Amino acid sequence: MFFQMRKVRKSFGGLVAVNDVDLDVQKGAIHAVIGPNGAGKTTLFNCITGLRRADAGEILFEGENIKDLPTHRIAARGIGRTFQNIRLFPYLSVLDNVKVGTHLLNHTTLWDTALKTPRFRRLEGEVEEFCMELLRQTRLLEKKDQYARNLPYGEQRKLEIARALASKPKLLLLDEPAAGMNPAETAELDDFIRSLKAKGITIILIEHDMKLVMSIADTISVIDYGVKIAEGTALEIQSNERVIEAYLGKRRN
Amino acid sequence: MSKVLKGVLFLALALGMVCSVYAGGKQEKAATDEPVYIALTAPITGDYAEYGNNFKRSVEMAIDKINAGGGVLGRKLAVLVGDSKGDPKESATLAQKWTSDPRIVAQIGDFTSTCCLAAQPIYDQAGMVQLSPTASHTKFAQGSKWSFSIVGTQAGEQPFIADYAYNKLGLRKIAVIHINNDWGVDTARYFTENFKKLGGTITAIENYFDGEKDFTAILTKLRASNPEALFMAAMYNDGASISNQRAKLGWNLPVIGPSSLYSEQLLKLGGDAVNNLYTVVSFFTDDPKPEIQSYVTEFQKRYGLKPNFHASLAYDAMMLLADAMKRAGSFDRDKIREALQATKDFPGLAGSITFTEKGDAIKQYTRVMVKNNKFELFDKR
Amino acid sequence: MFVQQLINGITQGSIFALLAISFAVIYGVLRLVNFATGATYMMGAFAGWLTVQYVSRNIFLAMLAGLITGWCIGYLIEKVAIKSLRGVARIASLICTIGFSIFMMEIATVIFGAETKAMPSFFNEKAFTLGEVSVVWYQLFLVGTAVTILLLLQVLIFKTKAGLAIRTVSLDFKTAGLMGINVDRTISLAFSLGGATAGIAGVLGSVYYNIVNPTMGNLQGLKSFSAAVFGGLTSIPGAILGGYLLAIVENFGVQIVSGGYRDIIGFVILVGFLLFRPRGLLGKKTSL
Amino acid sequence: MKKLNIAAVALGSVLLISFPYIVPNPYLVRVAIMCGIYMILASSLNIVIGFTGMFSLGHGAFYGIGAYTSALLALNLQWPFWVTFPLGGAMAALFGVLIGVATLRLRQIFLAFTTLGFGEITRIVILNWDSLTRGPMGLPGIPIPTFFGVRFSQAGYYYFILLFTAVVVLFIYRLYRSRIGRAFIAIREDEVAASHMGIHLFGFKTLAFTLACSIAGLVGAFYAHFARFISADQFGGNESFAILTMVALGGTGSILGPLLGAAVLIIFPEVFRFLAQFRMVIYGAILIFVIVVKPGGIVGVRGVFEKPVQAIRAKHSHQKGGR
Repeated sequence: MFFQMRKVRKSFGGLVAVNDVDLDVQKGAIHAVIGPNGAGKTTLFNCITGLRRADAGEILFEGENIKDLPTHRIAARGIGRTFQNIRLFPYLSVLDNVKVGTHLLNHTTLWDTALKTPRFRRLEGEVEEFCMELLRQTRLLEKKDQYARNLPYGEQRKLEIARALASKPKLLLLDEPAAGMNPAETAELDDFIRSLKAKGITIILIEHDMKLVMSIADTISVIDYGVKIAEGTALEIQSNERVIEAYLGKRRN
Repeated sequence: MSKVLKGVLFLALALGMVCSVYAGGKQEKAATDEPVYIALTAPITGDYAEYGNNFKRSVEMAIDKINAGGGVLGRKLAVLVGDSKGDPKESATLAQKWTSDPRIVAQIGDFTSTCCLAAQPIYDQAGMVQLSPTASHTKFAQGSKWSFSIVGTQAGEQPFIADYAYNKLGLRKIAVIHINNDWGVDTARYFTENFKKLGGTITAIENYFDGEKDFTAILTKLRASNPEALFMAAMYNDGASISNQRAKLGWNLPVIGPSSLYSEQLLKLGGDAVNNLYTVVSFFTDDPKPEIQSYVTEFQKRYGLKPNFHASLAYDAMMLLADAMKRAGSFDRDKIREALQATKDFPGLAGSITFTEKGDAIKQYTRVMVKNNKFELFDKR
Repeated sequence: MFVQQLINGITQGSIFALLAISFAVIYGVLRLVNFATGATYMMGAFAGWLTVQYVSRNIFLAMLAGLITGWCIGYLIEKVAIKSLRGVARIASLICTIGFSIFMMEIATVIFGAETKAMPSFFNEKAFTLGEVSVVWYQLFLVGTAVTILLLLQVLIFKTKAGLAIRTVSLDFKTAGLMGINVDRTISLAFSLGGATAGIAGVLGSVYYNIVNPTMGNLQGLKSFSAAVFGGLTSIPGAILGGYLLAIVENFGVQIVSGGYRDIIGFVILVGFLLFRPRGLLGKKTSL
Repeated sequence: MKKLNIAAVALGSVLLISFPYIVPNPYLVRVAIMCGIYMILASSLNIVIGFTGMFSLGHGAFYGIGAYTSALLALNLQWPFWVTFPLGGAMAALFGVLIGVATLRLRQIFLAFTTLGFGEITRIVILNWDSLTRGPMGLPGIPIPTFFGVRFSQAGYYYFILLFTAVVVLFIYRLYRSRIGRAFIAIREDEVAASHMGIHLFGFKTLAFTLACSIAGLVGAFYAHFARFISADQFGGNESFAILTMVALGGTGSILGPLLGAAVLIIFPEVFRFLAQFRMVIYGAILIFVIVVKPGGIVGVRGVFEKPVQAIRAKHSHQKGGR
């Protein structure tokens, strides 16, 4: 298995945000995680990337437990992510934001930098080219010199994905990529995510836009109150009673 | 506009500013009606402003007096004052400024030995007299043939004080408190050495840093060593504070200290607490000599306060310089140095001045004591 | 002798404690270190001195003058510099407080001259001795007054509406604003309070040491800042404890080691606490 | 535009190189040298404050450590300047690493306080360690560096510091546009996002801090041999605050800012010497005025300054929970 979570648990004080969740993601798949607000989806992501340390369980990536690794080491293994509330580097240009994303691919040393060695030029040139290409793909090329904070919301989301892609991740975690996008943009996003899949990137997706989820997800996991209540294909989920309950709130008092 | 362009513009602006400084001090026209300039480097602001301002007052007064008497060699004198803030870097920068100004023939200052030492290489290289009224650091005057100090080193003063303590006051056991700077360390060291040589005992030594206001802890500790007297290597302000706090601790004993304690400020700040304090002076405001009385009256009239030891030294420095110029018969920097070096028994307010080969002054001292909140001659009793 | 050092420490600590509170109140609401605190202390002392010199030789009047001066300076710093810099990174505000510190110190030199002034004593300076220990009346007065002020401040912070506002803002000022607390006024109040405490401390300190001069606040401010960190920077009881403990430890340090290392003690405590217990003695995460 | 730039750079270089000959005034050359020294100090501190978004209030201490290291080696062991100069930087870097490793894991404001304390401790240790540092007596008579047997003239010092400044500025410029510099800025902008890009926060913070310290140490070593007399009070808290002020006044996070700040704060007091005792009053007032009117500094990158206090605070509490 490419990516697995085994009985992962995370609680804050008395509140159990993630309760013994198991998750299996196939290589090259698009796996969506859905659930009502506050269900613990983002906490799940935070546990994967090491932003929060899971209290118990195992997180296996390519067969190795990454649960206790620090964030930057997890990123180095090939896991990229975007954030629900967009965390760009606001006072870096669009291009530089993406360049920061290539941090792990670029191995220039302090000496290379200080002396501007041929190696430095070559590597920086490659980075530049690669980032320009990414911006071209995400249609942000004309805005490459603007501060990231000056982009409209939708483009900021796209930029964040571009930045995550810049590290050439094997696994990409997208936290509500369609939030705040209009239908046309969402459709564009749909195509874009498919193209990523075509390149062989495995994707875990948190999303509230059900149309998008149903359209692209190979597998869907549903989380409620930190517990995984269902898993299956789009069709299976749509007909799952517990899911409907959770969303329509029948079960709630 | 690109960043680079901005950078160059800024550079041009900076250079322009620098040049304007240059232009500001450069209306050189060595006509004979132009005064001869003396530079004064002193801390006009900052921690030592009090001493620097006294320098300034005295030097200005001395220059007015010289000019009223027709100046030197037919030319009037004028002073250019530079504020060093007590910062060695500023002192050095000023040294560079003075030495590169052809109108200036000699420099008086700075106040602290540290500042003087920082500026020394520059005067040395440029060849200009660096006459410090107060620098007593043993390495200062001997560091360059251009450097002179008229305060006298602690190596000269402390044997006298040790003798005062041991033979005149009959003290055998003394505790030492000193400020932890170059001057304080030197003072305490020379006193301790000389006092021990005479057969006395130093019961304890403690130091404090500049800026410290609370001495109770140190005093309590010193008190436990049961001394007969306290030696206090401090400037008069700290001296008053130490005395006040000593009195608050109910610790009454004779106090002895170097000439820097001699100031009306000590009496004003210390009140009753500074009675029974013994020190030596080479300048004494109650000295009946007419030149001293006229200086004291004039100073008081002009600035509303009594001059202290430091002020008198600055006055002496200026008078000595004028005298050296007269003897040199020239305003040539080199000639002034030679004349200064040859100074013998110059009658200063703070005693007569004779320079050693190294450029230190040999001083004579008078014993004084504080009684009823007044300085009195010790030997008159 | 140790008892004597303890008494010395407690007296000195009273001044540290007042200044440490001044740091803590301001740091509490704005997470800003007010580097003008030492200069405010000095200005308070000068106000006291002027009162004694030209109005009346009354220590309470002098303290009132110190309080008002400190209050106004705190208010002014907040109005001129801090308010317009809110929402901007703290380094700007920090530099501004440094600017104020330089400005006040130098303006005092220009106005009053650099000469150290004598502050008269108000009480009989004769020490009375109990066994090995000597105390003067003023020490008792100083400690008593400091403790009274500290208690009053505690009451103000914990029992009044304004105090509640300060505590709420110190927790989170966005939320405090949403809850209808006038954040601007509260921050302004904190600055004024901090200034006033420093101003009074200036008068009390200058009477104890009998001197007033433009540079008297520099070292005092820096050390009190260590005391405040010692106590946790955001906690008023912590600041008080920090002030007293620092002074006592310093005095014992002189007794045991040497006067030359005295100042190092405060800073070693500062660094040590930051490394091993950054919350200080009593500091909680974000409350006063 | 490009041509204009090259022309401008050429013009600037010519101006700077010929400076000691256009204005053959030792005083002005000295002011220029002091400008150079503080430009480097401010630029190095800017790596910490402006690029990486950390606070340091003890930069003067590292400057002093470099100065004392170089001076003591030259005085006691008669080592040549060209050996002691890098060693001054190395010693400062060593202390930088130690302080950095100890503090950088804590909230950033603690770095500020720790460095403040460290600065004072350094000063007091220098003052008390008589046997090594000659304590308060300072170190006079530090030898003049030689260049192929020829002793530095004032112009020699000038060209050395000019070259040094140019190298440092060029280095920082390249750093700014490299992976490492981008990592620094990313940390300043958003630590959480930065760590998700694979940036080792602690490592890069330590690197930034150490770099800054080592550069300060190098300047210190130069200063010792230039001033030829050093004492502890030249490297105390006031010095740290002065450097900090230069960075903040000129503009944090920009390359030009610290250069400008240093030049203004060194030249200003010289130009306004005629104000006598009002000089420092006005200095204080102008400092307040500039910061209030232009909080980002004269040419600062606004980003460093526009982060609302609230956001910074939220970030801290967040991090704390995250650890």
